[in-house]
Amino acid sequence: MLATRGLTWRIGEVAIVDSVYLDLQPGEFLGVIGPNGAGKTSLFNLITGLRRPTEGKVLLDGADITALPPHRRARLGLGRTFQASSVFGSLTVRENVRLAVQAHRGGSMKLWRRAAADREVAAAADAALDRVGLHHRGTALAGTLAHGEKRKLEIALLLAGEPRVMLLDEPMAGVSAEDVPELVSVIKSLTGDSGRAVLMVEHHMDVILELADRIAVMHHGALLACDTPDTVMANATVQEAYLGEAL
Amino acid sequence: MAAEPILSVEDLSVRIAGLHILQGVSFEVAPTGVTVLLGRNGVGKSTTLRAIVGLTPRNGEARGAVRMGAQSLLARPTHRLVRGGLGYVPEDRCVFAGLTVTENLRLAERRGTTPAYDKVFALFPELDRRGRQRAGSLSGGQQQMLAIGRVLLNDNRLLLVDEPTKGLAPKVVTEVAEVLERVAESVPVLLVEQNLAVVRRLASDAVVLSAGRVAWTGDARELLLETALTKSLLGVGSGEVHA
Amino acid sequence: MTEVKSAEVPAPPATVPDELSPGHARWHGLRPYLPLVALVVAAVLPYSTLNLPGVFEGPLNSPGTLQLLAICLVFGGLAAGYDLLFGRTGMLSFGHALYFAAGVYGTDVLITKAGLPLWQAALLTVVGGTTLAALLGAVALRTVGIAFAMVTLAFAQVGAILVARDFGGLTGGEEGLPLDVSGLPAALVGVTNTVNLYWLALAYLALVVLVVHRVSGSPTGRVLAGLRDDERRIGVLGLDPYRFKLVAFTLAGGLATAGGVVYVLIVGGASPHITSSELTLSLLVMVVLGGPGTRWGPVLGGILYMYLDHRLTAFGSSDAVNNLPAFLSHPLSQPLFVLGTVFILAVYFFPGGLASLRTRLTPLLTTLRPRR
Amino acid sequence: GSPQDTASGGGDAAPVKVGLVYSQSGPLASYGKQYIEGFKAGLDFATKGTGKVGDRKIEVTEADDAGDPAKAVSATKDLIGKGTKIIAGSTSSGVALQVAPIAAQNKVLFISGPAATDAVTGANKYTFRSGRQSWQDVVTAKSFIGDAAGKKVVVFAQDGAFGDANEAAVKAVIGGAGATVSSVRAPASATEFTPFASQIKAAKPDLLFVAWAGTTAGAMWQTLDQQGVLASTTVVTGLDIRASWPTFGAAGSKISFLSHYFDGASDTEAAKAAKAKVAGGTLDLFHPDGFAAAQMVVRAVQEGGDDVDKMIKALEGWEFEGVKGTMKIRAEDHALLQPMYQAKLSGSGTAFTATAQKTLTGDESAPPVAQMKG
Amino acid sequence: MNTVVLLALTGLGLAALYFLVASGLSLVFGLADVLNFAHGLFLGVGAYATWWAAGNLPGAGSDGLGFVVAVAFGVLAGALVAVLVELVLIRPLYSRTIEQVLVTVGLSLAGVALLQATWGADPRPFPRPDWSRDVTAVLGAQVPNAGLLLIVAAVVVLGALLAFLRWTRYGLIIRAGVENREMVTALGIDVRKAFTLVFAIGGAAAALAGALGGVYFGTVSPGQGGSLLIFAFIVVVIGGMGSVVGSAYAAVAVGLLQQFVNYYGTSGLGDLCVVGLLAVVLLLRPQGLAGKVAHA
Ligand SMILES: Nc1ncnc2c1ncn2[C@@H]1O[C@H](COP(=O)(O)OP(=O)(O)OP(=O)(O)O)[C@@H](O)[C@H]1O
Ligand SMILES: Nc1ncnc2c1ncn2[C@@H]1O[C@H](COP(=O)(O)OP(=O)(O)OP(=O)(O)O)[C@@H](O)[C@H]1O
Ligand SMILES: [Mg+2]
Ligand SMILES: [Mg+2]
Repeated sequence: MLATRGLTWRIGEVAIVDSVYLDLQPGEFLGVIGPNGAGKTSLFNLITGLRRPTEGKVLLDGADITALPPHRRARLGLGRTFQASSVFGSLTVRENVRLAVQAHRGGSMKLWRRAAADREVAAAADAALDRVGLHHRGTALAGTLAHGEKRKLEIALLLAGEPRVMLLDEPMAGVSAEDVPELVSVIKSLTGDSGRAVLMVEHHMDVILELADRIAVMHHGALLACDTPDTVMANATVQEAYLGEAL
Repeated sequence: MAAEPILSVEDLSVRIAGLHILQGVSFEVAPTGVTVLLGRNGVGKSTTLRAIVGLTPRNGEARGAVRMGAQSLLARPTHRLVRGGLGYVPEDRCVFAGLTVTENLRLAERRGTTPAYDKVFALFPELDRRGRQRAGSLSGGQQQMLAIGRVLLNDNRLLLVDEPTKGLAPKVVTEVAEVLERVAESVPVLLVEQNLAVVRRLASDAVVLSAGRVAWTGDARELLLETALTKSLLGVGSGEVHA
Repeated sequence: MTEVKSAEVPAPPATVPDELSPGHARWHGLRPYLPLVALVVAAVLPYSTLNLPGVFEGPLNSPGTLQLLAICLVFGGLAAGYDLLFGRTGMLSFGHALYFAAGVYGTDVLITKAGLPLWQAALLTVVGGTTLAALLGAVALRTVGIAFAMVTLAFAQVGAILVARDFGGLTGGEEGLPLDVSGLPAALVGVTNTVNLYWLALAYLALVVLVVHRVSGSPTGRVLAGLRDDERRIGVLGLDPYRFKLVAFTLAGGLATAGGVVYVLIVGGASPHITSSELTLSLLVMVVLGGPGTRWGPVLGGILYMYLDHRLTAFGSSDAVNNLPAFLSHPLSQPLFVLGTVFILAVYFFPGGLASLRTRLTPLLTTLRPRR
Repeated sequence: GSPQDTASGGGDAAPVKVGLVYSQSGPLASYGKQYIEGFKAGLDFATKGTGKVGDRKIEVTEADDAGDPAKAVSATKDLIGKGTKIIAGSTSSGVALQVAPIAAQNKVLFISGPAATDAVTGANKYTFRSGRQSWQDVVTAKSFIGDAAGKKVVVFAQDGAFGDANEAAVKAVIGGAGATVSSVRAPASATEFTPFASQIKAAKPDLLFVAWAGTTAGAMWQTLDQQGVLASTTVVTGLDIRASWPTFGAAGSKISFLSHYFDGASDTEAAKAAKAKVAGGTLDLFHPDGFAAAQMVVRAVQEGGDDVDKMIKALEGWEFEGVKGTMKIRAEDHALLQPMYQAKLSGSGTAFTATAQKTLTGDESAPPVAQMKG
Repeated sequence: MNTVVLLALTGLGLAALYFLVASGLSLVFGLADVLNFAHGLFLGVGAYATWWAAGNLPGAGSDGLGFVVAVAFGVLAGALVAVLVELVLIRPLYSRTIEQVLVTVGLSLAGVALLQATWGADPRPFPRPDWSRDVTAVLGAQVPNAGLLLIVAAVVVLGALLAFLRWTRYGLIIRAGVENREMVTALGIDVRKAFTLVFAIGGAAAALAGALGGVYFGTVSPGQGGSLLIFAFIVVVIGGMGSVVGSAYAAVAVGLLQQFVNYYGTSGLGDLCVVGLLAVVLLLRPQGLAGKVAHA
């Protein structure tokens, strides 16, 4: 479904992302782990078009999308969340999600219709909010949310766009322990049988192990391994470079 | 708590933009070891730390009393507090994106003390290697290292650390935990942390916040041992800790 | 009072477009009609002979007062249009005066030099100004932030230089170009018809307010609000930021051009200082004075600014000022001194602009209101 | 009430309303100040201290336009709306040009003030002027070169209408007399004049005519002096208000000035009367304009009462003794024919004196007759 | 040949003037993140204070040491006013960019009007040493000494600013403070002092530009600062916000361009070219000549 072919991003001489070949099958859940600074977020930026690769290609459903700007890729069904929450701070939580729904459904270039009148958008937005459990915060300004709540809103924004390929950048970071299971189940439900694929960066190994079909390990920008969880966890290099001795 | 507390918070109330976020929070921080501040997202942990260092936002106000020794903290400007030995590592790392790593560290030097670069670089060799890189282009984990490293350059009487392991690789989490453990041998730490494994390893005392009030204070081990208590306060069984 | 903080937080007006947040239930029935009431009141104002000494030179329906009000209304509309860019989309343009000037000079030149009838001149000008905005916007929007502000400023500066150069005697250079009224409808000419100009200005203001409010309450408006917060995010949601910004820029440019058409009729000529960057800066000041992104703030800001700008000259030469000791009367007789001081004071006394007054007064009103 | 109310003129003994719209603040405030001082002195002079024409008091209302035509238009409409039949003032050309049509549309008398633009002359039949126009400056400049035939003249002027008008006038007046005229133009915002000075020098003119107004004049003169332009040719320019004299610095004594007016240029009855009334006892560039405006107002009221058409008739062709001497309102286009002066500046530091070299009579400096436009 | 030399040197003189105005602006704009529309006022204060001192201050005059004293007084006055402005007006408004615009615009209007109310709108002759009115022959070109004085002053100011930013800790504090004031305080630094200092320096640079501009123009008038300001803004932006070196390059580019185009082209073309340069630079390199690439 999504594939990268020798994706490389250099700044000067340094390869931040180094010749990465990835293949994501429909319905697959691919976890990405790797030490801090391995280039995971950078890889996401290349895939979603926020950065242009110096070499290599990004393919979606076999078509080359390397030259497309971010919004074109999003329209093709590529959605993502950000590591540092990036929500529309001066809009309410509900408006945030409605905007995302509307962006997905089209009809954003309607200058003379009342936005609030679109019941379908409102309903879809509320559904997304419900799914991440933010319904009660609907009228709060997104900028004033606590950190964990912003993470949930990020996911709601992603859900609203109903993407076929989802890139999650550390969705669990900063989420309180209690809410982890709930979010895990939300993320789990993202793939299901709908044929959607997920690429998720996460440092919480238990979450990765629970969700991922395969795990890709990045190190110094390169793909160290990409295999089933068991194989990856048994890999000595991974143990040494990433996991260390568990607490 | 037998020994005199290093920091005591009494009836701390914070209002921001008309919202009553902290509603009479009182607790004490022991003069040694790690006191951990727990609670779900949005209960006001970060707000508490920020109120202590005097960083309540402009549209808010903090009332009550915060004392370090005989000194009252609330009315004093932040930079004075910090110079007086109160180290603060904020939640969002807040490294200066436009400055290089070295410049970030140099900025943290305090006048009249010798900065302990050896100590910091020994803990985070990455910072030494990336000295000339702009902090904004560091990865999330590297930024966290920088944020902690910045504070450790100086001698502190008390450290306030807000979710230091957020977004860190398991290996680094372990490292950070070790660092904090070692730091805590000489300086008391007030720590906000979601990772219960880290909490278990470090914490001696615990304060649990719930909806802007203190729900529980006491021995951290006791809290984590009693499944029922953990469940009711933190919403997780102590077994379901991710590591 | 120790109730647990509620999750339902009334949003501060300065940051959320009203259209997007639910208002108080009690107002819901009435609020939609308030603008209409205001419009009707403004429309019948010229029938009033009310005399407000000190506020206006003559009674409300005297030509001088109506002329002043007409100018104020046009600027209320201009400021509201500029707010579509600045307050609602977060684009800081320093070249908005260019499109206003295009309206003024375009109409003036087409009528005076080319001898076109008013409606043709106006139509051509508005189309031309809007196209100009679309073209220049398409280039300028390749940049963001301060760079964008400066590129727009540069374009406007070119306009100013061209007007000052007076190519072919078209613009009259620094002396300006008086409007040739011989071909205009008689109803728009002469002091006795000032009231018609007033109504024209009012219609313009109403149009701008309607457009701005419809647009910002529309799906597009929602995207514009999103752009203001995080452009990158909008892109990742699948929307092209550039397109939406260009639409806002063009629309605002078109509204400003239309304002220029009305203005030239009111003033009866074009003069080069409307091309200056200072005018854009004043627009910015008007919006900030009123409260960016709010429903009525920019309109009020524009009206108040122009009112002060015109009336302070009279204040400066009034006896009240002249009788003061020299160290007071000298500065106070400088209209710009008073205007500047008002801005500064406004920032400290009405942060968030005039529009925040209501929210700031609400607690006061609630305490004053008898409890039921 | 009605949607708009406009007061109408009063009866016979009612005071005559005169509106003065001029710059009290803004960049031209000092011109405005001279104008109003002159006007008051002139009113005093023409009404013999009574402030009345017959038994009707002249009631003067002043309004500040701050140099902004839009404000001037508002103020004018306000005054007209209140029944004022005579408007005077307009310190700047932009204001004069936009107020003139308003006067015509509403059929009130308009007497433009210091505004120098030629376009006011013949603007419409309701518009008169109480000051000189650019053309008269240029004619005066021409008097410096004697026989123009075969001479080379360069005009150095600002971009824009003021510069255009001067250039056109020089081409017509001096060029028409047989000189070849070229021009060097500079943006009004220029701060560095070396390129222009070099261009002028390279042209090697017999006469340089400079039309420059604004705060950069000091720098401009200094550069012309430093680059040797002033030493190499005859340089003519208009003499600005007294306060600007020191800004000529050393260049001042090397320039031939044409002058609209300066203290001591004339010794008429009116000048004496004006001197006595003006603060400091020193007349300046625009005192005569205000003075003449007042004289014209009094004449208009005397002969025309409340009837604007009669006022116009009374003014057209009227000859009177103003501060500068004999002035004549030309009937065809309402140009104000008046004496003009050649002057020299001497002194140093802040103390400069101007002395008249030659006086041109009103007829000698008369502009060509303009077509009356409306 | 000597025309080229003349144009180049006078162009550099003009560039030096632009740089002097722009340096303070750039500092305040780039480092303290304040779009200071009142910069022209600081300029005016410097010019008028120098003018006043030369006539009234004992020890000061229009020549020799007296002139130096007068300029020093002007610079001091500019710095002082800037500090006052920062303390009273700007300090409560950091990170509220838009309100800052309102305040600084208000200040420039009110300040210039105040100068005009006090000393009138007309230009006044500026006290200056006699040698500054003369010319020096360089390769056959008669170069005005005032222009040379400006060039020297600009080089000195450039060096001093670079030294300050590079070798003092303040440079670092200021740059960090622009990003996140709160966090700078949380490192134990009184960030407010640093920002006051930036304003003081900016004000002093502007005042120096005002005083030397007075020498250059030979006159002083209330609006003088404002007219220079637009080119100074252009210089700051072309150079890259906050980059003093960038401002220097940009000033030279703008000064020379204006001078040569005005000579070889038609009038007004120089200004158009400068504006065109601005647009082109920004479209190709939105961060300006010396600016760094913005980060996501
Ligand atoms: N614009 C940039 N300039 C220079 N270096 C950069 C830039 N962006 C990223 N880097 C470097 O690239 C590397 C990869 O960064 P990235 O953010 O992708 O890491 P990551 O794997 O997401 O780490 P983390 O888990 O800590 O978030 C880091 O070393 C970072 O410092
Ligand atoms: N500037 C602000 N304006 C309005 N509300 C705020 C502001 N800062 C925080 N809040 C609110 O205060 C509450 C507590 O926030 P705080 O950041 O202290 O929570 P926290 O316990 O640290 O949560 P987390 O675990 O997610 O970091 C939240 O509901 C948040 O929305
Ligand atoms: Mg990352
Ligand atoms: Mg927190």
